[in-house]
Amino acid sequence: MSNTQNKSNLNGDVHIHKNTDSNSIDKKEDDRPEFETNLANTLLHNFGEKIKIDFIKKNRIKVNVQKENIVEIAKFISLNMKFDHAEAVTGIDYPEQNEIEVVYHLGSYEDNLSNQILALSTSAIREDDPTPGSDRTKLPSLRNVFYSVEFHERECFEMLGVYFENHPDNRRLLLPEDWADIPPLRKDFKIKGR
Amino acid sequence: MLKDLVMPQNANVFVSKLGDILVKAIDQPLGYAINWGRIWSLWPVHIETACCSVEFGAASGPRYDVERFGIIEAFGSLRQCDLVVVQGTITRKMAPRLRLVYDQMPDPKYVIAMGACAITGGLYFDSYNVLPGIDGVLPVDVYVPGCPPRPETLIQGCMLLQEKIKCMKAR
Amino acid sequence: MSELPPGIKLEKEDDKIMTLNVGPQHPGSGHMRIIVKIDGDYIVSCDPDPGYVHRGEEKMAEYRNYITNIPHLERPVIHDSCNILYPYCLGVEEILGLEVPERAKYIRVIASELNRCVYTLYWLAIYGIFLGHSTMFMWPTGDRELLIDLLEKLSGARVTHAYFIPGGVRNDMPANFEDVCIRQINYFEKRIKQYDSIFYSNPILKSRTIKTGVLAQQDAISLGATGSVLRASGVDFDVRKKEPYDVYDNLDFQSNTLKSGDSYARSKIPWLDMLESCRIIRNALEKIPKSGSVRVKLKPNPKAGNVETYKRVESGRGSLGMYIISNGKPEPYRVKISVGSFRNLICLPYLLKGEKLGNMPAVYWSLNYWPVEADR
Amino acid sequence: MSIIAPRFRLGYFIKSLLDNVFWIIILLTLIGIPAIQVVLFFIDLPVIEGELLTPFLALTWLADPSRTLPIIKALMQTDFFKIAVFPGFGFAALLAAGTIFIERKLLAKLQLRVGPFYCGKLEGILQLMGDGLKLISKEIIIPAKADKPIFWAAPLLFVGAAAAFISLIPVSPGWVIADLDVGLLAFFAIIGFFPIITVLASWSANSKFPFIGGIRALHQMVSFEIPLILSLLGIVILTGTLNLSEIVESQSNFPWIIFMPIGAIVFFIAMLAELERIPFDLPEAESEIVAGWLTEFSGMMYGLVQLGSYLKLYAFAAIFVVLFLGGWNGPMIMPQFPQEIITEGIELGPISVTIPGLPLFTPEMINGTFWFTIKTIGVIFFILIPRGVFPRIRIDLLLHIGWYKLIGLAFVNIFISLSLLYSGVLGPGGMM
Repeated sequence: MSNTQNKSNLNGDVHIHKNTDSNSIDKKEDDRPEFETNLANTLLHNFGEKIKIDFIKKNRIKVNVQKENIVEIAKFISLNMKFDHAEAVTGIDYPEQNEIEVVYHLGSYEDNLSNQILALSTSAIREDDPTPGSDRTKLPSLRNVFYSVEFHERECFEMLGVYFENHPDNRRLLLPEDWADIPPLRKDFKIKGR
Repeated sequence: MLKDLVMPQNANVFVSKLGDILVKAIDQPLGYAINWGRIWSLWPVHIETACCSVEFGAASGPRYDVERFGIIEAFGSLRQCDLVVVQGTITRKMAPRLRLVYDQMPDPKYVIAMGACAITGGLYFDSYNVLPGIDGVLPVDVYVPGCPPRPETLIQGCMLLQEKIKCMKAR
Repeated sequence: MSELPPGIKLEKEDDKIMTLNVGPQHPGSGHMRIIVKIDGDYIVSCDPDPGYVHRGEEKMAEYRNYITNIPHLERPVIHDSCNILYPYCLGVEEILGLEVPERAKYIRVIASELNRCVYTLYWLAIYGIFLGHSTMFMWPTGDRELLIDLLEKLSGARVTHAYFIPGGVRNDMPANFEDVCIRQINYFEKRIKQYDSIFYSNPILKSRTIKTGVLAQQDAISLGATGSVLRASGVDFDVRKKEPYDVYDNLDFQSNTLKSGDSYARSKIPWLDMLESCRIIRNALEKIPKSGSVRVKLKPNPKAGNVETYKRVESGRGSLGMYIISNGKPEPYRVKISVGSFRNLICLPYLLKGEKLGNMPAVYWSLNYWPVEADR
Repeated sequence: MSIIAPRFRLGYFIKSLLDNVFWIIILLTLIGIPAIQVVLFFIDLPVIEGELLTPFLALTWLADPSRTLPIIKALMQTDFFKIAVFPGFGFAALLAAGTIFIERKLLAKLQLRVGPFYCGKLEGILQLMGDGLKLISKEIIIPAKADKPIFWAAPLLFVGAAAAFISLIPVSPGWVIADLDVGLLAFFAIIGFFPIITVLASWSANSKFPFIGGIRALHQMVSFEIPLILSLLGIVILTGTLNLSEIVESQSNFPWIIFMPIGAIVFFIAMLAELERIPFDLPEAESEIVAGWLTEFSGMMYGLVQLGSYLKLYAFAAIFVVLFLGGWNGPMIMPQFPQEIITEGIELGPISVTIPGLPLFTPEMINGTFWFTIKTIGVIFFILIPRGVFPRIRIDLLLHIGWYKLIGLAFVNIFISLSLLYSGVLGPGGMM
């Protein structure tokens, strides 16, 4: 894990960020780690157009899918690729693209996969004037696929207002019961004095 | 004249005079004694609010041992306690509960605000869910600064509270 | 329905089910509330209600630059502050492309292992008091001070060290640190071996914790448990072994696994880990380069490109991940802290269902749970 | 509370006390003594040494210290003194207070701490007084939906029952408040009150945690009373009496623990459970049910319950000593007082001092009290030690111990005593 490797990864990884306009995809196939590429190819092979590989680094893969397909792909990942639990569910607000990205960091306790993290990202429509739960900011819940996302999705709901359909328990988790403001992790929620 | 004095409506004058005498006779020594008792028997209520509780736990541990001052390790029911040590940040979810705990405790009760977060909000001055200090929630007796305060500082705060109780009028 | 005496009315059909609010002011709760429904002595359902210390760390991190984020990001677990800063530093180093000197890597490992012991001792102390064993509160609290002294020598602060910075550690080890450290660690190891006789071999403790709150291996995996909870269920997963960061792949240690998955195993794993930590510290003190710089020079307000990174380390409570997204500004665009406590919380309703009320503290605190960290 | 009073000084405190003493003396001489004279006219006075104790005589005797001894002796034989001071409440409360202090210090030493240290300058010996004064002056909160009369009465009943318990204990020959022929039965009757009081207290508080605690206490106490009773049957069989004083006298050669160690162990464990001590302090298990049935008690009500429970601790330890360890029996440490000193006085060269009415305490009484106290303190020590060593047990395991193991052991103990009786080794027809 020396830092030279990190640097090479940095140079070698292919990263498309939401804010960037330059989609200069210079694929340096040689620098890509082999095992991770195979994993990504398995996904590409099965789903083809439905998924988009964001980047492949050492031990890290990020794939981007549409929200209609996420349950299907997640089921495939959990059953066939043995990623058995979710480490984190992160919601990221992009006001300029008018969407909220939700990233599932999926990990595995299988011996050969245990250093891998597969980030499965999807995005929901963002409303400028949110009413959490009853607006268009909705995503299908992965709770039936990965049992461990239950609390993470609850947290994502209250922090960003992303309602997870078919989630059994979409209640508030961390915020006070009388929270009446917009969800706090949205970018238009300003904290004191900033 | 005498008949006027023993009229029932004047009886309360006698009672109050007697009361004054009794207060003068009993209040002072008893007040001293009771204040002395309160100084050496400050039982903290078991309420942790944030990360300063780690140092509070360390303060009741073997090296610092607040039991030397009669402050036993936080225990049991709040009905028997008389000291709230607000151990750090008070969030908006916690504040009503903290007030509820304070209201349920029997008089006399004292409050120590432990840590910068409990005093002004500290590091979290701009957080959306943190109260800027607990002055709006509880009447604070002693502020113990630090983030988190060392156990020695907490002990010093307790000793300051003891000094303060000494100067209080016992009820 | 038969006649009821005046003044008593049956509110619902299941009126014999009693709802208990365990917390936030409760000697057996910590900084959270557990809404427990009991039928007689059995827990019917349990609904954890965290968030009493939710301080908005992730939002605050978006308004501070990479360096000023350090002090407040360590506050969720001030007694494990090195380990929570570890993934942040690793992540920022990857974003900024910094290379950490070899000596700093070893110092980081030493500090992080010391801090793990500090955390575990505090956790063990609370576990003792939850089970009504007040001596087991005092002994670890006292022994903790030894290691706190060591960390204080290293960093200058008692608990909130802010010792790790992107690109190394804040300052070098003091002159005679290695000798003092070896001495303290030897004494400490002797001392924690005594816990076995007063705590882990205690017949009452065994009768209370063995076969209570059993988490089967398959359930532990699907619930996404981590750290000691997972390893007590027989899954050998330790980030230090599986995805070694810094110099952990040069060091000689093993990850401890137990099969039974009950509260006893969950409480014993951290204790075994402490012994392992002592080994790691000794090993690292042998292998550490005797001189060299301990940090790289940072620009005052470093900026990064459009990069995202997910780094994880093994903290006292299991795998601790930080997901940092940078968008070219001095501040991170988004910081997500994925903590072991929050991940293990989901096991609580699962484990407590059907248990006796008397088992609640034994099961709850054996999950290696620190509410402040879970709330962030 | 915000009014600033002058700083506390010991000098001010003593001055205010002296002020009060001055006024009391003046009021007493002006009003008190005439009033006493008037009242005494209507009261039957005791006869001491053939003389009627008139107030005049009492005052003259007060002037001569040697002549006050008979008065004190007579006073010491009254029921009031026995109940309030020596074998009764005062003695027990002193031992109980010492127990609390020693418990805190002992526990602190076990845990590598210091314990109470600064209160009272010397190792914190006044700590308990501080706690007591604070508890007295603390506000008492009655929950709004509580059953108020019962809630008020419960702590008083608890202390009352504990005090009634104490009245059965023979401290030294003749020094017992109630020397009942059915003393052991009375003991069982009194410990039967505690679960009732506990349940009343917890039920009347109308709160959830006390309720659970009370139910637990009921389960625990009721299920441990049976092994408690059974473990004592062996002694009753062998001595043939229920009178506690006679049981002590029967142990003048050897304590019963030599022949019935199993009974003693069963009794000790059941005693820990009855006393709600760790590891059996389930009714007050703080990590599960806050403070159990004590949750809603505040101020002096809590103080009374604590006092009651420590009185109970003393009483149980004393009963253990009386039944198994031989009570007041022990080697004589106090020699018999020489008769000639009592009659003729002490001669030191030319000076001879005559002290009539000596001694105030008989040597038997001093000796008995000494051995009794020593043994009781030893037993209390053994009751306190488990608190530092054991965690709390669970209620179902506890009931399992009570119903399965202890009752079986108690029966074994009964069989041992029966075999001893029929083989003629011990018992009414045996060696004894």
